[in-house]
Amino acid sequence: MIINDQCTVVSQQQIAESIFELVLSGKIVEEMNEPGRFVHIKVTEGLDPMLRRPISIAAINKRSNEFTIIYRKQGRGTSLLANKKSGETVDILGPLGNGFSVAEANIGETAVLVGGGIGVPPLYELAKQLVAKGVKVISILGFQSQSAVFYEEKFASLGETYVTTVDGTYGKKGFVTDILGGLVVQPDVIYSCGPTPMLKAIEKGQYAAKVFLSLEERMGCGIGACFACVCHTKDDPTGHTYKKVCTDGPVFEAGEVAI
Amino acid sequence: MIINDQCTVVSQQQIAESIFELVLSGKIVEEMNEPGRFVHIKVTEGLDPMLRRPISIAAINKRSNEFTIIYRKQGRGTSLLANKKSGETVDILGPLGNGFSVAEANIGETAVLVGGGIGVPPLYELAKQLVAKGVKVISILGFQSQSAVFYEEKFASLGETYVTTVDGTYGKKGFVTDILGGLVVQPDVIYSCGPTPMLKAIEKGQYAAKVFLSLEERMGCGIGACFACVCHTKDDPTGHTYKKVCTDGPVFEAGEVAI
Amino acid sequence: MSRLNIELPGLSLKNPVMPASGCFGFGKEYSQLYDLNVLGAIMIKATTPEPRFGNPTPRVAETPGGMLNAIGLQNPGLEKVVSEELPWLEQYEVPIIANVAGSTEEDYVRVAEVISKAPNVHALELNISCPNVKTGGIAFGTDPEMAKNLTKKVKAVSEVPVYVKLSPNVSNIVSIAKAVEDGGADGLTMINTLLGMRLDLQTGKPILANRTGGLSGPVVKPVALRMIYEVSQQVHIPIIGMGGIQSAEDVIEFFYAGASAVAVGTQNFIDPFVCPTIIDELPQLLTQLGYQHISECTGRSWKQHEQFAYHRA
Amino acid sequence: MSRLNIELPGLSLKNPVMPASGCFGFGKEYSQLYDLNVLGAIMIKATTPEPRFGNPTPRVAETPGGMLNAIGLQNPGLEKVVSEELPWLEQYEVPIIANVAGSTEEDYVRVAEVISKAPNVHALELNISCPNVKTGGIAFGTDPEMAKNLTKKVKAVSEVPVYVKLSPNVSNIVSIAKAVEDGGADGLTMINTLLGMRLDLQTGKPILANRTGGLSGPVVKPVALRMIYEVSQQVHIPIIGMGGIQSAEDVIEFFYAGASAVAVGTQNFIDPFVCPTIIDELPQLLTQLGYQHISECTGRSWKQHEQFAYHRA
Ligand SMILES: Cc1cc2nc3c(=O)[nH]c(=O)nc-3n(C[C@H](O)[C@H](O)[C@H](O)COP(=O)(O)OP(=O)(O)OC[C@H]3O[C@@H](n4cnc5c(N)ncnc54)[C@H](O)[C@@H]3O)c2cc1C
Ligand SMILES: Cc1cc2nc3c(=O)[nH]c(=O)nc-3n(C[C@H](O)[C@H](O)[C@H](O)COP(=O)(O)OP(=O)(O)OC[C@H]3O[C@@H](n4cnc5c(N)ncnc54)[C@H](O)[C@@H]3O)c2cc1C
Ligand SMILES: Cc1cc2nc3c(=O)[nH]c(=O)nc-3n(C[C@H](O)[C@H](O)[C@H](O)COP(=O)(O)O)c2cc1C
Ligand SMILES: Cc1cc2nc3c(=O)[nH]c(=O)nc-3n(C[C@H](O)[C@H](O)[C@H](O)COP(=O)(O)O)c2cc1C
Ligand code: FES
Ligand code: FES
Repeated sequence: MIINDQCTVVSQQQIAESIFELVLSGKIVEEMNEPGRFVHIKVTEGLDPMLRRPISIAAINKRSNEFTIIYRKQGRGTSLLANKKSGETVDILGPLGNGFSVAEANIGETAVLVGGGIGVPPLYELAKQLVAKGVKVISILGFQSQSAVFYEEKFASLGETYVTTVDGTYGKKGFVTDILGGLVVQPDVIYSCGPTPMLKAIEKGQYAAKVFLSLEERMGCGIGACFACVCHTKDDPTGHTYKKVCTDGPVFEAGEVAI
Repeated sequence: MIINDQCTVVSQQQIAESIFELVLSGKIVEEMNEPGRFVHIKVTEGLDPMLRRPISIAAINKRSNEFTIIYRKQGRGTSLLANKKSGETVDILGPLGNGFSVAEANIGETAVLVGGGIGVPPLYELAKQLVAKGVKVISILGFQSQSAVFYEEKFASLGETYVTTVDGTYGKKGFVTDILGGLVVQPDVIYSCGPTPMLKAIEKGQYAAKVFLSLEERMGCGIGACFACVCHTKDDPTGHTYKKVCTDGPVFEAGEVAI
Repeated sequence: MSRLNIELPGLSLKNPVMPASGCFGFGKEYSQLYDLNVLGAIMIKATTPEPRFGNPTPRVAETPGGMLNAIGLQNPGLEKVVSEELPWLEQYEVPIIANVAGSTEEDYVRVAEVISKAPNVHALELNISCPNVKTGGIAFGTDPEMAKNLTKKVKAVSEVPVYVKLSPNVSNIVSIAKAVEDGGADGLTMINTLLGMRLDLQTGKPILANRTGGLSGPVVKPVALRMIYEVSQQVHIPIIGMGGIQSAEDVIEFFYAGASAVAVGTQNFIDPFVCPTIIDELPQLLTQLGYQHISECTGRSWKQHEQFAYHRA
Repeated sequence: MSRLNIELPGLSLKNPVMPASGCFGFGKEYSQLYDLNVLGAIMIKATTPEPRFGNPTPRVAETPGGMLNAIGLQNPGLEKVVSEELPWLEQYEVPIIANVAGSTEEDYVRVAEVISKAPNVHALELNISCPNVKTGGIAFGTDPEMAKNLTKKVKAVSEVPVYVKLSPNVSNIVSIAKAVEDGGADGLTMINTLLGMRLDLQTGKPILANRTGGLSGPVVKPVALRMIYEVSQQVHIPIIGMGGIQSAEDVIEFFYAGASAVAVGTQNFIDPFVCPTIIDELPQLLTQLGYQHISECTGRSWKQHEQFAYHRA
């Protein structure tokens, strides 16, 4: 169920250049299960800024009633969010959207998780759930530069993990697809989240039979009512059939929508 | 000189129902001398609310580099101000306006200070300065009700002090003018600040040769540039001569402007 | 005794608060969050004769204290609205106001004729003010003659009262309002969005794919209030007011200006529970302000001026 | 090398940032706070033939993210502006743009004729868009023919270039802009305030004594940008843009939309140092965005679209 919860800040820390990890607690955690869903955040009371910000759920901890989000401080909304201190509250609407389906990967199969920049966070909860299920996880994480890298160890503790940086200051220089193309094992499922060009390349590369991609779009309501976030379906790219990123997505199977 | 200073909250406390006393420190205190002037406060960064709020200076402490304001929490601006905690900063523009002239009362003379509600605060710094100069001060403070009374002891420590409440729950039931009319001594100067009907009554009553009244008006700039706060002069009540409350006032001599 | 019920042409409202068109889809999403029966009415998303995809994305952009949208009237088309969306809404005891849009007079007439027959559609809202489509829409809303003619034609076929939704992007809102009143409109809804724009600092290009979009949210409130104030003194049909409403206090302000009911748009995105919250809070606010019934607030700003003028005469 | 200097009809600006008319008085107040020589120009308060007191108070009201004003063109009158205010401003090396207002054509012509002779007045700003006076003002600004005729008459007597200040309260801003261009305007300034209103929750009455007032501040920015975007593509005269500017980033956004210089109004009240701050920050922002000179930003939003269309052809 979607609820509006005033969550309490458990901790906030900067984990890379401009990247913050925020742990929140609240009863909304009871509603969180599937990885890859998101929350819609009102970063401050009042109208400056006015709209909510969509941010993926990066980790769910049912026992402690906590969840984690990881975000890049860029505009006014995320900058204000980065000022929140332990004990303060944050207005959260969620959980929203359709996430990554763990059911698509069978026990013993290999899932490759491909994340780019702030597309990495939702893959972490996914990795945890896949591993818990008994799926082999390989993670490929792409960043701009060494200073932007985060969560490598966390992913590494769950399976084979590769890091690429565009400028070569850390890991392998280049793009995640360079690694993906060179993998020895054939992935059974690919789950990916990141910038659109990356998602396009992954879709085009047909690296696996089942590929799931998490998209981004500017949002209004976040719950399917405003038609802000629609995209065309792949088989009707100029027609009037559509999917909403906020409710049908953000995760789609490759080939489902035009990206 | 008018400066824009990020002052630090030294302390904030509620001193009566909806009435807050906020002590701030900053180099702006160096610019503060005359009582009855005001500061223009941006209660929060950003645009919610957007305009500054004019609040009188209630006390100046040169030694500790601190000043005090006392305000009623009513709308969004003062409500946000009331949330400020020690150590936080407040954006202050000031000091602004023409205040009460201590020079108008001579040593040994009697000054009567008449304050109504949130018109009381600026009279406190005035009382201190008059007493320091050697002027005898009588204070008459009017409030709605017992729960709204504040600073009685502070004024009492500087001279004879009367309190009236509209509902009679504290002090004398009625209006400040009831006391003013019944004073045994003849005041040499009256200084007053409070609601317009009160100021009108004081002006009309001609209780002293010299009467100074502090007015309120909705403000834009607070520094004389926008023409938001003008009032007609008494001798040309429908013409185009005018005074600006923010720079010519807020304190005017009775008979100067049409109130 | 209800202190909030309002009778308007075609509409017996248990309270005067309803979601605005385009900000509530066809109700399904919000029905997951609360019981839609609490609402005074529902203004559903604009319906055109054929399905429309609308504009390319990005379709929304944030502005200081508001937002721009350029959805472009995306909707599943008349047939599907009548066969699927409206029947689904029948489970609720809430009158539906159908927002009618199109590119030509024929479009409007066709949608009005069909949709006004739906059992739960109690009124039409003629959208002659959408700033986000190239043809029709706002063109009808800025020319009094066109507005009047369209209203007439739609009135001729509609089985329910017709409210006309006015655009604020005009020099003289009163002349448009009077024209549609002349054309037979039963009521007005106002305002639609103000045409605005944002540019991306990095690229220099418009943030919205459609370049310009409709401004909504708290920022438009003063403009909406002014227009309702002007229009309500010059027409004899009721006004459903909208534009930046966020709270029960805002609702009262719209009533003071001259509205007889209100719609809440953008704020649904920020607080999806805003409509029920406002409905809950109104009675207490009325008590605080000393009114028995919310209808006492309608036009209080200018009705008092009239009285005042009268006393002086 | 300056990266901010701009040449406009009558105006050699060392930088394109100036305070907007009515938000800076005649400069005296702000001169206590900083050296006015840093400014690109100064737009002084509207001047009418005779002194005006303006409207009763309250004259300002706050709105979400903006403010309403109904000053009503208070000013000391032509004679005093020419004999006192302008001479005082001569101590600064800053071109003055005189805002010309009135109730009749004759008023405008008289003020223009006299004030344009003042040595430091380098351009006039014809205020046909003040929403707060009963006669004249906005009437001229909403009717293209009237606007054109007035522009012609003022041009005939003015010794300096004439900029016409456009009202946003119109259905079709382009037609007004083209009309005044036809009338001989050397430039445009836009936008003036949007007409708005607020009501007092307790009394039900308008907060402003004048009932309605002009909306300004960040809230109007998207409307200003949209209008400048539309107009700049249709006229051949430069635009000085204004409406909600608070920062160097906002200035660039106005340039992208099509402005060649900008004015800052309401923000002076909130941050009296905003003009010098923006002027300081602009060069660094240009570097960050990769521009040599600020003039490269003008019209970038649509100039790029043109190029794009061209490439596809
Ligand atoms: C489903 C989904 C999940 C996301 N998950 C994450 C995450 O886990 N971590 C993270 O750092 N970011 C994530 N984003 C992107 C995040 O929403 C934006 O970075 C954020 O909204 C920017 O807000 P701002 O105020 O800092 O920027 P501003 O530029 O000031 O925002 C202005 C407006 O544009 C919108 N906007 C700006 N960038 C984006 C964007 N990339 N996508 C959608 N809307 C945008 C804002 O929401 C706001 O309405 C996600 C986006 C979506 C759609
Ligand atoms: C020279 C001067 C000195 C003042 N000194 C004090 C003081 O020492 N203590 C105190 O409690 N109050 C004082 N006031 C009144 C104080 O400015 C208002 O109470 C305050 O601005 C209300 O802001 P708000 O956001 O709480 O209310 P809101 O009603 O939300 O304010 C909305 C707008 O109206 C303006 N406004 C509302 N009430 C007043 C008012 N009475 N006078 C002027 N503007 C108003 C606000 O500044 C704001 O622009 C003074 C006013 C003036 C002009
Ligand atoms: C995303 C969005 C979509 C809208 N779609 C429609 C629509 O389809 N038909 C219509 O008449 N108005 C539409 N509107 C306008 C609203 O109904 C309303 O008139 C306007 O937003 C002002 O109210 P608000 O400030 O409360 O949002 C839309 C507004 C928004 C924000
Ligand atoms: C208090 C006030 C007074 C104004 N007076 C004038 C005026 O005399 N002449 C004029 O052309 N515009 C006047 N304006 C309009 C401004 O010059 C400007 O066009 C408008 O406020 C939009 O800019 P802003 O949002 O930066 O304030 C006034 C605006 C305000 C807020
Ligand atoms: S954000 Fe409103 S429909 Fe997706
Ligand atoms: S508040 Fe601007 S002149 Fe007084």
